[in-house]
Amino acid sequence: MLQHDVLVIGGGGAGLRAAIAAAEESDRLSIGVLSKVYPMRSHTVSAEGGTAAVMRENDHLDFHAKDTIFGGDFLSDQDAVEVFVREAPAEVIQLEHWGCPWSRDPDGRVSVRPFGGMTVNRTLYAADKTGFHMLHALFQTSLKYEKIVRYDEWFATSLLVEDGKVCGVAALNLHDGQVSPVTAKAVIICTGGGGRVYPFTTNAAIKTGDGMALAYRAGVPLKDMEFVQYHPTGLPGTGILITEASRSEGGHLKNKDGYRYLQDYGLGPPTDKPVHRKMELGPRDILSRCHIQEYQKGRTFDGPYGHYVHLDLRHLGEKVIDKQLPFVRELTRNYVGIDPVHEPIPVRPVVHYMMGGISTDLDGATVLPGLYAAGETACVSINGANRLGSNSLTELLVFGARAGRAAARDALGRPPIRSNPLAQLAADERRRLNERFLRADGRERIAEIREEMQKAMEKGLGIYRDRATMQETCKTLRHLRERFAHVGLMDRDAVFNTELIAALELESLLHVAETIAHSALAREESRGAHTRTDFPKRDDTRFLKHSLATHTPDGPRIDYSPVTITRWPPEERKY
Amino acid sequence: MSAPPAPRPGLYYPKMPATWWLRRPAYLRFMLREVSSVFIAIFLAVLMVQVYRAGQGPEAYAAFLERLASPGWIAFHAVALGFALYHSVTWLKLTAVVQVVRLGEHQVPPRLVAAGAFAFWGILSLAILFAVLLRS
Amino acid sequence: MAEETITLEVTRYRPREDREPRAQAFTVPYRKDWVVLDALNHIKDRVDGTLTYRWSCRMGVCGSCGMMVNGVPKLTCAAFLRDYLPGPIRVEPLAYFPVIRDLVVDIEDFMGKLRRVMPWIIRRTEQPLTAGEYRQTPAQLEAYKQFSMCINCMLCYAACPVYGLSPLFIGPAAIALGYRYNLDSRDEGYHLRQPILAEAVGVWQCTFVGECSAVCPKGVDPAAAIQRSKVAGAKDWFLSILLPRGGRS
Amino acid sequence: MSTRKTSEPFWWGLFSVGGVVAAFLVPVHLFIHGLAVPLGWIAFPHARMLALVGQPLVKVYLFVLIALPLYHWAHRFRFVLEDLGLHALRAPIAVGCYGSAVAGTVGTLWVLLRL
Ligand SMILES: Cc1cc2nc3c(=O)[nH]c(=O)nc-3n(C[C@H](O)[C@H](O)[C@H](O)COP(=O)(O)OP(=O)(O)OC[C@H]3O[C@@H](n4cnc5c(N)ncnc54)[C@H](O)[C@@H]3O)c2cc1C
Ligand code: SF4
Ligand code: F3S
Ligand code: FES
Repeated sequence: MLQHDVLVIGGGGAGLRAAIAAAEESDRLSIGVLSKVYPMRSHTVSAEGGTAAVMRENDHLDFHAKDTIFGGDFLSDQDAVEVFVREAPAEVIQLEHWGCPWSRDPDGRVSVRPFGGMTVNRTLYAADKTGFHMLHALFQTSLKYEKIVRYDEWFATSLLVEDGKVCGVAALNLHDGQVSPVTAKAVIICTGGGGRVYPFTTNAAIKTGDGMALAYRAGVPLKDMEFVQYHPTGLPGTGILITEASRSEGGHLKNKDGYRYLQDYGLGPPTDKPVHRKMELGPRDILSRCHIQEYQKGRTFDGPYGHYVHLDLRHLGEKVIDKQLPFVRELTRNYVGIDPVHEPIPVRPVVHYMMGGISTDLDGATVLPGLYAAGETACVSINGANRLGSNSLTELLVFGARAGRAAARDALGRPPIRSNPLAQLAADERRRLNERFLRADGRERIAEIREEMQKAMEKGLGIYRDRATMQETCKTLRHLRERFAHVGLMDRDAVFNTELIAALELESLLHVAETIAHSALAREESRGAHTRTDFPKRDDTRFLKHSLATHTPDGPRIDYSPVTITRWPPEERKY
Repeated sequence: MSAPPAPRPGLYYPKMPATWWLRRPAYLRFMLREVSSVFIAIFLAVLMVQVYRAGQGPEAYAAFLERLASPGWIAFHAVALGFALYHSVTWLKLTAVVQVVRLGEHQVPPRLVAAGAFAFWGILSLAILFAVLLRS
Repeated sequence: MAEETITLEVTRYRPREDREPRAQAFTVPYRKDWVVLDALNHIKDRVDGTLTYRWSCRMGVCGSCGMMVNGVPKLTCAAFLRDYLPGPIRVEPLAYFPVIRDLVVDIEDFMGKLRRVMPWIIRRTEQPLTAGEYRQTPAQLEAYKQFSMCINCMLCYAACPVYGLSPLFIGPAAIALGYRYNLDSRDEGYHLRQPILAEAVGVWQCTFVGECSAVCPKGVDPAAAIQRSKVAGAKDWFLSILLPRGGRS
Repeated sequence: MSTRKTSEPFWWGLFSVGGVVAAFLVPVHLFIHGLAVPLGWIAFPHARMLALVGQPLVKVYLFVLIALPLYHWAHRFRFVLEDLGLHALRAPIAVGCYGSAVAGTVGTLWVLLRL
């Protein structure tokens, strides 16, 4: 049997940081990293803009905390935010020591740039491939630790729970199709977000919310799932992200009349040089809503993939673009045939990030003993109702490390796992997969269900929401879940069965979609990324609280838990 | 040297045919570049013999030159010259990639380095030609 | 109006049943803004769910979608159908790698080699985090930056005949990444790493075919990294002859 | 970590130097000695030849011109043979190629010193 002390599910930024932290905590531990793709393929690789931490004399931990809480529309747990901002600087420096090629100032210090919603320059970056460089630095550093054993291209299908404790996972090895138990005294879920519940998203194909579904199915509540961040500048069609850094470097958003429309929505006045939290540097939720309002006023462009506006970088000049935004130029040239040096880039809001996730404490621990979570899949919660750009890369470092250390300590204190019952549980899981997918003769097609789910989500749970459409979406999702029970696979092969993976991912997506829809329906207010036309105001008396979605056979049950307020009492969020 | 990894069952291991270099134009160009060395080496061997013959006296030398004037040898040398030029061009271009030239903070672009090398090559060749022509 | 179409000739290989890969033709709708990967996804979603390949980011940065397109290694998420008109387009698994199934190849060999070149910062003494970052000027960053852009897409291996001929060759990407750390001003591991790069199966196997750099989608130029490592290796060798007790500490 | 000693850097070093010499000097000499003189475009009488090769500096020049590119040839030819699939014979091929280059070097020395 495959046995470890700590098992990390996911080889993205959070997972690798957790694994290294666990390895450094004690050299008596054996650590497994199990990932459905090779770690360097994880979606952290595509993060572009940067990672926030207080680095300079003109900045202060409290400023960073305030910006984060304010940006999150006061739904952030303030004790978590304080831990976050305090540990962030050491974490980004740690990454520097591990070789991350941060962009530099002439004096050799790491550079910082402005970012949406931040009041001070505090976003470190590696040109516009920050996530790529962070992930590869973490991955390459992780190779140094012999204690870290990797299971590349293994898909975790369910948590193994014995006596109310997590003892490992059942996982499918793509290379031979075998389902095996991988046991551990502590399991950390770091499986990233689930943007693929929507049709237009910056998220990669692998972002299907598997980890959230794993925990949810095991009875762990998902917190604040209704908060889904739209990024205002994705490419129409593919959803490829044009990083916020293009705006912090001075790019302008213009409607079809060439007018910088953000000034009409209280974000002005327009200036030539970017000003913190003004105009294009406003927070993402607000910018995305402005876009929709422009559309409703008929002032956006119309293209084959719907409405769009222009992101204009031309005035920055070729030199700045090539030095600070080379990837933007590469992407627009390759994917829409546009050179931002000479032409404006068509952009529209696309789904980008999930503020919600597996509910954890400050150490990443969940209510289920032995189970931890970190990264985008978790909700600690620092992002509240709206994440500020460049906070999530930092989040996965800080809380990845904390979860890794906590899980390591936890594992040191636990007795060895009894393997017999687990082998039995894994055998059950094997049977489940066989009967549900490989031997079943259903006629429903995966792609069809997925597309209908995505359409329903965009319709009901988009940037603007109201009760009637959300109810309709909830009904559709319910119906799709029934159809999913009759899904049929064409591929019955054991080796590298990607259709089976697609089915398992769709199962996760449907769970995640339902938690989003039901949490959103229950929250009768507008806060951060959750905007309801029928309840346009924030309502602190009724809803200054986290929603918790718990799995029941009839769909999610929504409960609430209080928000931790330490030093920043709620005030109106105005920019 | 470590042993090659044992083949794993189920995987398909592609084979490399001996004619792999005909599969892509770039591979063929590579082969031609490598083979240029053969022509260069033969020419140098001939040159060595020429020097040797010169040492044996005027008759031996003249006879040797006569042989070189035969159509076969002329054809060979014409082809060899083509290969030699191909070698020079590829070599100078690639050298520019290998040798990083720095001027202060910045790396001199490889293109410029190559241009310098080509200029030097041209001048050197003219100089040699001149030295030979001048007093003959 | 009849829809415009284009034909893809896709390599299929089922490990349990087939002894050799074979080609299968699929005709898909032609769209100006589709890449080869979109066409494959179309086939998988609507025609044949058994077609097997890897992909994820579809923005040319995760490195998983490399395949041979008309015989040339490409990221299929960045290879537009419109560049291959009128077709048919041959889509094959990356050359020189063992094939697991259809278009999926086994890259474990590279993963092992990557670890061997020690792609991490090695220092005699670690500065504590409280002392802040290691200073590195933009010029020092520039010195290795290019070689840190590798997305491990394996296109360079699929382009390198030397790797095809002798699979022990450490190969372009792994050498480039090892070399990247040798160039990093923060690193002090040259004396550990360089001997590995300069092993017989390391840089010396490379005959400078140069195709690795020609196909690299990220401008890494592994060929340059290898040749420069050769220069360093040769220098070390001659130095060790002249100064047997090691001119280098 | 122990380093495997390999002679590759030595041969590669000679190969590179030989390649440089071949790139800069060979084409013009090929033109002169292979085409221009035999075809009578340039006269290159025996007396002049003797006078030239009698000078020590010219001897050194000729040695460099002839001997070094032989290593360039040896190295490339060795890999061409390997690339054509003669992998099993790696060792004898290497010995044969570099051996020939060494023999050529000795030969060149002998010719030049006898003059
Ligand atoms: C285009 C884009 C740009 C972004 N830019 C920024 C930015 O500039 N700044 C910023 O702060 N944030 C940014 N973000 C957000 C940030 O990148 C992500 O939130 C973060 O990278 C998530 O990291 P992670 O480690 O949690 O998950 P991921 O990197 O997504 O890793 C998930 C891992 O889990 C594994 N996994 C998933 N399911 C399973 C399963 N069932 N079994 C086994 N393994 C599984 C996957 O293989 C993968 O290794 C960006 C996001 C996107 C999409
Ligand atoms: S060097 Fe280039 S081609 Fe090779 S793996 Fe890296 S990115 Fe891909
Ligand atoms: S293609 Fe191969 S031979 Fe060398 S230059 Fe590149 S590694
Ligand atoms: S899908 Fe990620 S590189 Fe092509």
